[in-house]
Amino acid sequence: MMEPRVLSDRKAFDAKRFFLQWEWMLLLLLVAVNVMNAQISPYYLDFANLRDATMAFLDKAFIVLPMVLVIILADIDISVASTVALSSVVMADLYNRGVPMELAIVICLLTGTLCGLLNGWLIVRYRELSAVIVTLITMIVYRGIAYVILEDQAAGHFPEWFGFLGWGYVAGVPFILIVFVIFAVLFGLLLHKTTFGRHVYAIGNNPTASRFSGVPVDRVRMIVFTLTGFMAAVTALFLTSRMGSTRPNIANMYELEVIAMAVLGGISTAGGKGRMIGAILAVFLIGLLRYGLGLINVNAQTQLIIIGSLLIAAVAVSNLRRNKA
Amino acid sequence: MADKPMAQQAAQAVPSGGAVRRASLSVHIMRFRELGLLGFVVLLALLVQWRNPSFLTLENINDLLRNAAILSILALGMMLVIVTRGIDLSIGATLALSGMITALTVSANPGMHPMAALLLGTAIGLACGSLLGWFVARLGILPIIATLGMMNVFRGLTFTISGGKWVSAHQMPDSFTGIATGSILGINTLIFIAIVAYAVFHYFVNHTRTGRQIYAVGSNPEAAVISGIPKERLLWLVYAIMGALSGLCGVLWVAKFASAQGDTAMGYELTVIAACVLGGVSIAGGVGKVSGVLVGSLLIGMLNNALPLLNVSPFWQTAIQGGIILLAVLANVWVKRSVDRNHLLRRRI
Amino acid sequence: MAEFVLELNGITKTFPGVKALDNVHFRLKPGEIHALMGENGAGKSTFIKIITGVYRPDEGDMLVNGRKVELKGPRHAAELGIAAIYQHVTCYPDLTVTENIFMGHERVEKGTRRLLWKEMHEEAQRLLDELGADFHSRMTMGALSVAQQQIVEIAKALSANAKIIIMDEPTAALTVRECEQLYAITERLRAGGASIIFISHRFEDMYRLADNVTVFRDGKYIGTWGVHDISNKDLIVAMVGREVTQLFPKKETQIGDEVLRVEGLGATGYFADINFSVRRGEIVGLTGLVGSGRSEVCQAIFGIGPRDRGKIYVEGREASIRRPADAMALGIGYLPEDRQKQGLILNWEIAGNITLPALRRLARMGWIRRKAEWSVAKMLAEKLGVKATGIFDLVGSLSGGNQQKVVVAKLLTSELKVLILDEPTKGVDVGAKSAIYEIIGELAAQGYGILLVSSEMPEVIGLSDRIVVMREGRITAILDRSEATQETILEAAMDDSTRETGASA
Amino acid sequence: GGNNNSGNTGNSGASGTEGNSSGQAEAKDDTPKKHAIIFKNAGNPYGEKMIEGFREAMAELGHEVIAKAPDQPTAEAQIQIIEELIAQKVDSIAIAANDSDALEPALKKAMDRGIKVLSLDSAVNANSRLVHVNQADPERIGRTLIQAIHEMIGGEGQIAILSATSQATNQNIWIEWMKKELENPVYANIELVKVAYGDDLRDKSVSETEGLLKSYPDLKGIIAPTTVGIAAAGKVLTDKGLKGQVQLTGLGLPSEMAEYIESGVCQWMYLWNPIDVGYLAAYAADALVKGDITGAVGETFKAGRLGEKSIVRDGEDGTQIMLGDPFRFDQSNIAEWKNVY
Ligand SMILES: Nc1ncnc2c1ncn2[C@@H]1O[C@H](COP(=O)(O)OP(=O)(O)OP(=O)(O)O)[C@@H](O)[C@H]1O
Ligand SMILES: Nc1ncnc2c1ncn2[C@@H]1O[C@H](COP(=O)(O)OP(=O)(O)OP(=O)(O)O)[C@@H](O)[C@H]1O
Ligand SMILES: [Mg+2]
Ligand SMILES: [Mg+2]
Repeated sequence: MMEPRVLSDRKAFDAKRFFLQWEWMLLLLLVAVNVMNAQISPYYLDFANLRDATMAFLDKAFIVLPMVLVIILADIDISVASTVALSSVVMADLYNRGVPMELAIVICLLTGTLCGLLNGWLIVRYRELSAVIVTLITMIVYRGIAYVILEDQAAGHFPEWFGFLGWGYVAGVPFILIVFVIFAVLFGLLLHKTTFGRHVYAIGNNPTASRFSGVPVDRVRMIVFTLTGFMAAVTALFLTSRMGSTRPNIANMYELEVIAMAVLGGISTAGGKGRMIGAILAVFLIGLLRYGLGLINVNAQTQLIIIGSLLIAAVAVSNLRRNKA
Repeated sequence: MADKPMAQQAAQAVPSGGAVRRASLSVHIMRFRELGLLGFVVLLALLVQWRNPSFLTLENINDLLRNAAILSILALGMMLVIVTRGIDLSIGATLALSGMITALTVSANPGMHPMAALLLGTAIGLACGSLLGWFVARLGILPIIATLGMMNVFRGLTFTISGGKWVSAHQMPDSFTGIATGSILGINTLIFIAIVAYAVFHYFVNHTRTGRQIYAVGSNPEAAVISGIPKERLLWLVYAIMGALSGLCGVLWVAKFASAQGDTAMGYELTVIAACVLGGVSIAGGVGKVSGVLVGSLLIGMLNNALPLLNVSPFWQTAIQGGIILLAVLANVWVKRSVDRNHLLRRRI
Repeated sequence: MAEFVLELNGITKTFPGVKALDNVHFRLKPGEIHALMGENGAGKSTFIKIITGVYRPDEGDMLVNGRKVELKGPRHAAELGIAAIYQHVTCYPDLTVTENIFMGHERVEKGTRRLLWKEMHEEAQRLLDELGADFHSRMTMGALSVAQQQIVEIAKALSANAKIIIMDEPTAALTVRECEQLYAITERLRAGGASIIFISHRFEDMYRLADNVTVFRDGKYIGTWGVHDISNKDLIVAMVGREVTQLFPKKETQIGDEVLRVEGLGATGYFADINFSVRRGEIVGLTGLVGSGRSEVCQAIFGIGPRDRGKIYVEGREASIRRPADAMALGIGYLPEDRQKQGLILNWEIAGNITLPALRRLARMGWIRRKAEWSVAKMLAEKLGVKATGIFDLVGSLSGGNQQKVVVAKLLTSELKVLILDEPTKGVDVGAKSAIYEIIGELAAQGYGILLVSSEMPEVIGLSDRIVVMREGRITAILDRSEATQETILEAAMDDSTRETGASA
Repeated sequence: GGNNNSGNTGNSGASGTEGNSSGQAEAKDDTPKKHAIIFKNAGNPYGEKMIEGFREAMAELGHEVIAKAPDQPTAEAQIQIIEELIAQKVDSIAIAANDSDALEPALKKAMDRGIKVLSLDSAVNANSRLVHVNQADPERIGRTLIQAIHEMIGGEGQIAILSATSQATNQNIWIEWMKKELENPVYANIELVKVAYGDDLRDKSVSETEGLLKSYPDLKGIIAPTTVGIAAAGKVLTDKGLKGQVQLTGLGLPSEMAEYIESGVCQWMYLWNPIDVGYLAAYAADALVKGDITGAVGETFKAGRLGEKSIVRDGEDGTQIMLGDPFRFDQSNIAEWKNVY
């Protein structure tokens, strides 16, 4: 045989690579944003305000978590906002027709899950169509069904306790923040520590080789899209609770915001790359930046320009650094 | 090890006629794609006509084409972007920015020649597109991020420049709104511009070196670099073209509706992408035909035109629109699959 | 005219962590076919990319026709008349064959710069006909097989009127017939005045074609010889740095019970009536011309390709295999023929690639146990002699042969009974090849049933206990080790008359 | 949060008395306060004018103004803005709502923190505000529009309505009143054939108008109670040369409609003065913060140049302040208004 060769099984600590990681950049930006906010607004460092700030942007963050998986698969899901609308509308409509709220919530989660499952099924069954195409179409269809159900009505008047989801506190911490942290940890573990997560990365990098290696490619994709539908329904719960009522045009254009957060978090749309922590940092970065700008009453158009420029500048800087290294 | 007679034997074993037949068959299949979609469009048209006889009147077809013109021009640019494996989410914002600046300029100088207005809008779009192209090609920022970011920036600029105001019909000279209502050679100007754009694109994409190289870059970027194709320059060019077309459409849009707003064409990018996708442009890059994009835009234009004509509840419109698009896409897959299956059955084993 | 059309002196090229080329020299005479040989990872492909301007050397200079040049990029090299056919096909799958051939030097009308399609199609068709191709110039490149794509690459070099043509392992994906074709073409090119650099791991390629041979080892220049001035043995020593004794170490093994049997397997449009069996400890060779459907049969058995008729039995029991995981659970492993697309995740580490098929077993309740994973990866990578610094090197940075070893290692992570090896030695150097043969022999001795798909006659004949020959989707002969010769195999692979008698095992 | 607010009427009553007592204590307090106004979305000239009026009044009163509007007209974005304003401890919030119900939890939170909340232009439900500043009586708007189209088309023929989105509450209320007015036997010969939705998008409003014209070739009149819709319809009628054949009226900005009123495509239409709406809301906000009013029916306050205003009942349990009747714009006066708003 070949001369015996000894291979190292120790990951050499490469300081340069370690510190070039995108997440550091995000962390740096996050710190910078916080310092800046605290400097320019006397209200920012108020504990109650900071606590409430998270409530204002966390609703859509729930979808960012599974969207990370979707994008790592080299797919995309643009139907999420419509799924939010449909689940929310179904829940409200059922409740207004006399279904108990608890059951309506379960059906809401089920509806979202089903929407995700249908996306996944179409994508797997019709491999000729990419996820962009399928979800672009179901985006229209799900929103359309929401309109068919509620027409021009708003539905609401939920029981008092339902408001707790979006507005309540547990031991002084917003309930929504607690739930988000739990889901974030679960998704982080799922992606980084389990066979399922490894399969997701493998498929994103090379679906053919994954198939040949016995990775259940279709099943993994189905599950990821189903999870996305489920998390969209979770968002629907919190968002509906925050609004106290719902209408078919709820969560309009959320999909682009969610994708923007994932992508800013270093999840490459080319697939196979990125980490959960990056996306979570990006959620807080954009959320707190917006909140800070809101506190000093920067107008909407300037906010748009600032956030757009930040997105590009951050990525450009990291690209330049990487190219130099 | 191997010797000559064998090779000759093998060469004889290959039927000489088979190759040619196989080629013509595959060429046939490729044409079939657009034909299938076109068939779907025709079928839908007949169905609508049956429900509302005013659908296939000259006037309505003119309206339909006029309304689909802007969409179809934008879809051309988007096709090139998608062919290079990119996407441009900023076109709605670029369109609004160019429309707003042009409208403000025109309202300040009512004597301005419409041609100058068109050029101004196109130039603004070109500038926006070039900037984007620079981000994508030189800085290597993923198209989805770059265009998402610039979408916000352009939209914000539009609001800022207009100071929150709209430019209304009474501020626009007739010569300017005439861009959308006038006609050239008896054809409405909007439709005429779209026809010219399609002719130019057909030539550009199929008969020029640069056009084909854009497809090469989308088909295999690494190979393109190895064979010395100027990938960066082409990427830049593609976004610049997209920007210029958005700018042009900004002027057309404002002239057509005789009003410029900050939120003009918000979310329109998704409609344009849908038209491309329906027309068979592959998100994976390298594939997309001018004829397909035309049919895709027509289908969307037809849905927008026909649904108000059918007396369906307005609350059902979105769902029906989505359902029809889904059906069209699935029908295409089914046709393709059955052709593939026949192809396999015919193969001699 | 200068004495050498191409001369490179003292070329050095370093990648992060690897010195791929270290002060190497090379001289190419006009009208010469020059073989460049060396182990996997010796630096051959890197050297080629320097000549074609894809990489810039860190040190050293290059002379074309006696004049010193400093390449600015691939286009510059093309202008100097240098064309290359790369190891990994670099085509545009969505474009037509004609476009692939003319990309970069399209024919345009003077003045209008309009593309002259008709002229290009005709010229492309003429080139293809000349090369004996059986496909049309208007076809889409992606619809062609690897071998057909290779022909297009050659046509591309021809159409560019290149004076220096470089072929990096062009025969790796070709069958005997196609190799013959390629030899003829290459000789014709030389007769037309071109100089050719030819890289290959096959000795017969070199003997058939080359005038001179240059050997690299570990990025260093070892020497240049006239092909007939150096013995086979010495050449191997030059390449590997030691002697490789027996190339086909056929071990006598105990052949046991049947482990795999297929009956009446068929897939519309791909293959039909496939019947054969593999026994414990037996190596069954599966051969045939390119496109004869061998890979399709294997992939159908593995549950990844289409199949609409027939039964598969594993250890006598009928098996329902609908996806690769089913096959793997039953003890069937498949080594795919295209390691870049089907075998590996190129921007993953060696460890992750090796353990991917076995993740489930290396995890507890879905939770990956890293320690266990890494020790398995290290053990297998070392066993197969993967040339790298550690198991956390990226697979994409390995040379072709070492990548192949990683793919083989992936198979060995699972408890298998049947191994289906599809072209396991494609693009692998002699040293590694003999290592792989040895592994195959050992595995057979351990009781694995092995189905060996190969286009290399000596390999099939040297290793197999029985040989199944396919032709256009059907089995035309099943030959015993004793009756198998090149002639009998080729007869079955090409003869029309045997088609009705489809033998069964 | 929403959990510590019990029954609707109970809540408004409670906060009413609270405001009253503290209001009296603070009645002499003339220190500058922070008053916030939130419009539906940025870059809307109608909203800009409303904010202008709000600023004008606050300048007269010597208070600080925070004017905000989200980049998109959604309730979600307005909730976030309300949170930001709560954090800044403003004294009042005047909001033109994108959704009448969806802001309830957020606005209740604001009221719990002692912020006076009122709505203007587009109301929030009675639970989430102290008072609503109404630009015009919806009943009057609905009825007037029908009367107008009746006059324009000569009392008989088919008419259609081109609305904004199917979700827009104020549109829907106006349409309700139009339908009620049509029940009057005077309009026996008028047939409302369709309510179309242009979603306040130019392109969709145009296709919908074109669809109406083709599906109902005998259509005599279109009512579009939304600026984008009425302007789009005006453009279509102009381009198709249908002036005089199909009548057009509704609610629209004079600047957007000047072209079509001057050309006669639209003989006249209605709107109120958005500057005055903002101006009135500012005085109402100031009165609420000072404690001069609590939002109960019958209270009155001085609203600068608009004079004395009183609070009246709005539906079951809400209260409102009326600005006045919608204003009629026609060829005689459009020229002087088109450059104002
Ligand atoms: N882009 C790269 N980055 C880092 N290392 C590289 C890169 N390309 C090649 N190498 C390394 O350079 C060395 C030479 O590789 P090369 O591909 O030239 O070998 P080769 O002789 O062509 O081998 P084979 O016969 O297997 O194709 C190898 O160690 C390889 O890992
Ligand atoms: N006449 C034909 N028309 C169209 N496709 C064909 C034809 N003959 C073969 N093919 C397809 O072309 C591809 C070429 O097969 P391939 O070259 O992999 O041959 P193989 O015998 O399977 O194995 P190997 O690659 O090891 O030589 C296969 O997918 C086959 O189905
Ligand atoms: Mg090589
Ligand atoms: Mg094969």
